[in-house]
Amino acid sequence: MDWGNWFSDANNVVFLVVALVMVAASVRVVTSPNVVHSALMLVIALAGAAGLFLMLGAEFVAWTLVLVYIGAVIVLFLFGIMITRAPTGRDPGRLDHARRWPAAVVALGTFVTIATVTTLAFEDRPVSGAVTSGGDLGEVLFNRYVIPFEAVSFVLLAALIGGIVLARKDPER
Amino acid sequence: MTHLLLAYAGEAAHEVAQLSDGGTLARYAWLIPVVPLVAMFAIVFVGKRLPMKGWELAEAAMAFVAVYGVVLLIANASTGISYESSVEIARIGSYVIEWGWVVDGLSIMMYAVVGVVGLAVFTYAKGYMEGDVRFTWFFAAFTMFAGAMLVLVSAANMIQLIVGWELVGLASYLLIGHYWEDHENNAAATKAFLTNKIADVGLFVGVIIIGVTVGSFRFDAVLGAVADGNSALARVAFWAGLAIFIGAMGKSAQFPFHVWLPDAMAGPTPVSSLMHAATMVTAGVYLLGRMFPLFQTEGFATDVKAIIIVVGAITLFATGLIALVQDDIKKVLAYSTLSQLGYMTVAMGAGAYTAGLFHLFTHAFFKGLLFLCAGSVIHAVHSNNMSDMGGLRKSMPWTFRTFVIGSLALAGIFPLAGFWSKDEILASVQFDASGSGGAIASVVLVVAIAGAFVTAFYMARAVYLTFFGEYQGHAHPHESPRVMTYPLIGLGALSIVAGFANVPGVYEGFTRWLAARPFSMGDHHFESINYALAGIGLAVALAGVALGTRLWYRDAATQRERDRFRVPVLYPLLEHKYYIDDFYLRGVIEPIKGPIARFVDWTNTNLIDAVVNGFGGVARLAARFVYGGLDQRVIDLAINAVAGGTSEAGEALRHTTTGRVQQYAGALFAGAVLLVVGFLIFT
Amino acid sequence: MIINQFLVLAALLFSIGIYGVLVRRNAVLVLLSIELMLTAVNINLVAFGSYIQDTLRSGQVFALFVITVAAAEVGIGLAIVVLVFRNRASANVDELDLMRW
Amino acid sequence: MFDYHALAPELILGITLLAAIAVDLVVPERLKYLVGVTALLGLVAAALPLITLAACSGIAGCAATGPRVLFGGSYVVDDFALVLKGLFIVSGVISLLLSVGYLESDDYYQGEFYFLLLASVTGAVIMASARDLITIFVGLELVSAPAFLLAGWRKGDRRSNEASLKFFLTGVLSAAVMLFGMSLVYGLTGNITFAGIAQAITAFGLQSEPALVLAVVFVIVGFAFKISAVPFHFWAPDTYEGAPTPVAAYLSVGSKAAGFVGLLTICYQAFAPVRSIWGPILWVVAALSMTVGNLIALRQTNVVRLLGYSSIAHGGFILVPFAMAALYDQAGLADAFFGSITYVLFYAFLNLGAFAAVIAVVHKVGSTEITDWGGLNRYAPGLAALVTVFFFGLAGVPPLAGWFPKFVMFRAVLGVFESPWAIALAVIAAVNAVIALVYYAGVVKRVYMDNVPVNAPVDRVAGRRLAPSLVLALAITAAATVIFGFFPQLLAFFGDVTRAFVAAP
Repeated sequence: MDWGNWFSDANNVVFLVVALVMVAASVRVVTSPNVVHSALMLVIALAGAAGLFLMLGAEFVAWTLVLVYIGAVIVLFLFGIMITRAPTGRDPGRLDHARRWPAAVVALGTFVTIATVTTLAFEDRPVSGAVTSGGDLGEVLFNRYVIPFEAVSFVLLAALIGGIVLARKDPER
Repeated sequence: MTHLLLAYAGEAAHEVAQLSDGGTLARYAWLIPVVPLVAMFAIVFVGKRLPMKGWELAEAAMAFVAVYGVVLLIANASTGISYESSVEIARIGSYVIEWGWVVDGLSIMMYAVVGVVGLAVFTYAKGYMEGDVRFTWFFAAFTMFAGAMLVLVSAANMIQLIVGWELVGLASYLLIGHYWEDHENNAAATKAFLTNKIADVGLFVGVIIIGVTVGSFRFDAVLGAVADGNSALARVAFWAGLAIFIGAMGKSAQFPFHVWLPDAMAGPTPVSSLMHAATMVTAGVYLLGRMFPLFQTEGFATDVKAIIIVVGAITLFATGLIALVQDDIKKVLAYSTLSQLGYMTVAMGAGAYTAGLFHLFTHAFFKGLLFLCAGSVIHAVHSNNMSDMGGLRKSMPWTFRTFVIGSLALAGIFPLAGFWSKDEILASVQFDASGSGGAIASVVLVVAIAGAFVTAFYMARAVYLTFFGEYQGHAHPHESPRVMTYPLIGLGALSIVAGFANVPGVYEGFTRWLAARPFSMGDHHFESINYALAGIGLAVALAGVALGTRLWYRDAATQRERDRFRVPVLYPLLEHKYYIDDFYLRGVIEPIKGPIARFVDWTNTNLIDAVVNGFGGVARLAARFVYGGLDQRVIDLAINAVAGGTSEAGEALRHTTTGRVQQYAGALFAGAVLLVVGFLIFT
Repeated sequence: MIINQFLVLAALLFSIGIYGVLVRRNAVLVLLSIELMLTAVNINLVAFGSYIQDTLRSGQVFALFVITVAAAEVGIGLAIVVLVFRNRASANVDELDLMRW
Repeated sequence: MFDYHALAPELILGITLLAAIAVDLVVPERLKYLVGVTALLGLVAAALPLITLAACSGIAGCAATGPRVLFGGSYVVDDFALVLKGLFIVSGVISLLLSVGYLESDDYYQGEFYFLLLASVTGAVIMASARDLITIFVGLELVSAPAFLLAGWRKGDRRSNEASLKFFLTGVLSAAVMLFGMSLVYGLTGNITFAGIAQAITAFGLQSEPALVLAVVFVIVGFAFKISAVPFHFWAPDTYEGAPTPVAAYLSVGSKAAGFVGLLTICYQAFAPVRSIWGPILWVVAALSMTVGNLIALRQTNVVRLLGYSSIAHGGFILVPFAMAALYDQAGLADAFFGSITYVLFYAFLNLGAFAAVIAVVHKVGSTEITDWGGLNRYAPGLAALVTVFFFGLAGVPPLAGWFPKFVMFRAVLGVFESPWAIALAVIAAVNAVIALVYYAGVVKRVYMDNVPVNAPVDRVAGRRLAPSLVLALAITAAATVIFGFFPQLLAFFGDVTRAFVAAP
């Protein structure tokens, strides 16, 4: 492919910057010795993903990601971290296994396999950044995907009810 | 009654004869397997409340089967019957699973045998099992055992046959393990079950290959395809035939699947009797008989016959030898059953359908009898070991007389049943050797004749050690009650006369009975008695008896003493230090330093002994080797190694479940990626 | 923009997530790593949606469902982690070895 | 507008879910079983439209016959879906029956338990009709998410905690892998409906595309996890052992069957043109599952763990007909499909029965260690007989129901016995059938032939009565095991009607 052409597209430069930030943040998520830092780094990675979604015209998905994840899930995580009193100091030995190298090999192997196989399949075909309106999405969601929509609401309900039962402290026990 | 115009399957009846459909008698033959099974349930549910604790139900069921079977046999003897009916119970696509019943020469013979022997054994078991804590349970399982065998025999299709086949295995598991308080009996039950199951895999694969190829599991469809020369079936016939023979090897305890049968002696003696005579072990031979055209028809599984005959020959000789060194009287009989099953298998391998099944027929009576006698003896002396017996002919006259009859029949002494059937097998093998069997069959013929000698030899030993000499046991032996001796007498009478059912050239009823089937069996029938071979067979049998008499018909202080060879030539080389000394003392040192007169005297008194003992010694040594070296070590070791290896593999694998969830996750990724990469590399 | 740049990024995030799942001892951190993997999936879905120019917006709808389900899973996961923590005062997954073999 | 008749089972289940919450909120603590009753009624009510849908052509005012295709092919109610929905509802009912007594015997949260179980069954019912990636994914999550929670329901028990966490982590992880695969499928084919995917694969000539291989394997991983196929099985024994036993029963039947539904619909429909990819892969997985599951089961001392490993092995048996898919013609393919479905149907009753028997025995004996079960027939002969029936049934001893599915499985794989791979797999399956018998018979042997262990806690609990609901569950499953053994067609009929699924491309 022609890297010159690729760089001349401002979108690609933005992509590169965002991607680098995401990768760096992700690496910190899995290596940071501080649990809270890990969670915050995930926020950055997710924000980057939201940015990419915007570039791809998926505005609704992007904002959902921001609201659901950064607004709710991360807060949940932070609560979890605090409740379980996970170590927040700088002591990587307590957070990681000694078996980092085998894990790295598995991860690298997976990456090489996936990346090779998928990039060979699609080569350098372009993607458009045409914006999808929320209305279009809603239309599809509530017609064609109404069954999974209802089902997912039951998943959330089950998570809520079951989660409360499991997480609450039983006074009599 | 409508008559079907069908050719008699056999060669014996050259003219086209009419086969009857059996009328009402055949249409209600489904009752034969059903009545025992119903009786079983009845015994389970109400047996304990009945005056005889369920025995009467079992006995009634067997009486019904015996009467029905004999009536069918008589009807079949007058006009051949060939009837078949099926009820559909399930359907897989185009494949139909049915429950059916076959009433033809082969199945009628089996109904009669199972019924008659079963009736005798069930009657006897009333006395034998008296006082057993699980009396009712025993008869429930026992009735199921007989019922399962009848399901198998009556099967009109291979699926039903498998159902009966498995039920027989399950019932035998329960019965062999009847005295489960003893751990060894458990192990024996499990061993029998597993050995059978492993062989069953063969049957299963064979049946499915045939069923899929032919498009039906019915025997008549399969044999019809054989008769029509179905080319698709011909292509797979060798493998299917081999697989089916492997299944037959399991139930009929052919080498190397024979290991379960001697251990299965752990069950009560009536179980052994029924198992060895009419049910279970005969199932394999029956299956070969049922599928016979597949093996006999040119272009199909004819090549398997060479394997069958060799396996049969190995079984008949190797296991016969082992019977020589057993002390447990039931084990002597068990190994003799193996040996006789070897004869039946040899006959099937030689293409002698009638001869093989005729031996099954006669063997059922005298082997059932022998086991019941052994049970009677064991009942009296409270020991299985012949070293605790001796001299019982005085205290147990009826047991003694019938045991001798059974032994002579088994040994093949004229004119008892075994003589006729064994002779027919020898003649068939000789015929095969002159035909397609070639050199292999010639060797097998020699082995079979040698086997006849061994048979007579070990039966002589059993008779002399048990009933002659001085009683060595502790309990007070007494004749068994009449409920036990009457079945002995009945079976004894049958052991005498059963052989006359088929005397070539004189009365060939049995051949005609068995030939009443819609498809040609293509086996050879003899027009007359083969006097030369009959003479040889009788001669070696008499030689065996004579040698046995020479060796064991003597008194001594202990049984161990009586059961001993004095072999001055062979033992020093091979066996015992004592004999080495003896050899030096009597064979070398004394003659040299003693006077010539003593040397001559020694020669006179000992040379004949030496020859006789030497001959016996060779046989005995071979038996030791086969039993101690091959059977107990190599084969047991192999089975234990397989079992142990499986278990060890399980133990090793189980440690992959470490409890660590991240290792599970790692395995998940690694598995996924390896599957992808492996697939991409290999395709 | 070409499709491959998104695919490589997604593969990278996915693999980093795998690494995290395999090395992190704390259950919460394992969960965080799994979120990374799901983000990779979402990037794939949205990028493919744009690449295909799917009139049904299946890619984006799929991503929405993934996000929602993931949120529910986080709730469940944290409830379980809290439960485990209460009984054994630790949320380390490599100490879960009462049952094995 | 929507075809409400076709969606009636799901609608009833949804309403029942809400009703269950409402009942749970209003009834006092000692009446919590009413939530279970509500769930039970809902399940039974949801089964009724299945019957009317199946018999639809004969009902006045019911125009549609044949498969009802909804939402542009995303949701299809055909015979296959109806049969599987029926299975899920039945296994849900039996699981509920197993739970009632179990929950009341100790201090558990009852109302929520029934709600979650019902939610999981609802997910499975949705999966049976799902014909696109989104619906099947969400359905699968609705099956799994409540199950994760239920596994941890014995809150004070650390084993249960562990079971839950392990199940959850591996579950979410495999879902992530599956989603990655699904995203690739979407990208490669531009479709998410199964029919569209199959068409696109043929149209774009993707049959030998490495990326599609990756996608297929990753998607299979997600379902293989659910059916606990080796090497994605590790969670299963740990979770079964730690989770409340009725939950283990549900996981090994309902949830597992849901996994098979996903695998069946995706493989036979979406990936129909690439049978040459998933066939060999599932060959490996099937062979591994049977062998590893059975070998490890040989060495188990805990009966629930033993059932866990045996369920892995049964999963392998169910996968056997998949393995030769690449070589089948259309009729053979239908046979293979039928083989897997029939195995699932029979296995459901047998395994639920086995778990019911385990729950009942544990109620009497107070232990899941096999050694403690020694001599059970001395003091509980009825239970000993039931253990025998179910364990021999699972082992495939005729005339109990287990023989038929094994037979169908063998027939499917030997349908192409010209291939050495088919022969090899048949031999592996046959050897495994023998191995399985060893450990099943081992348990039965202990029950009948061993002495009552001296230190067993038997005396303390021996007098306890079984809950009526448990007795009912035992009666249903035992009757099924015996009756379907003698008349397999009664159940195989339902497998038979699903053949059309394969015929329709």
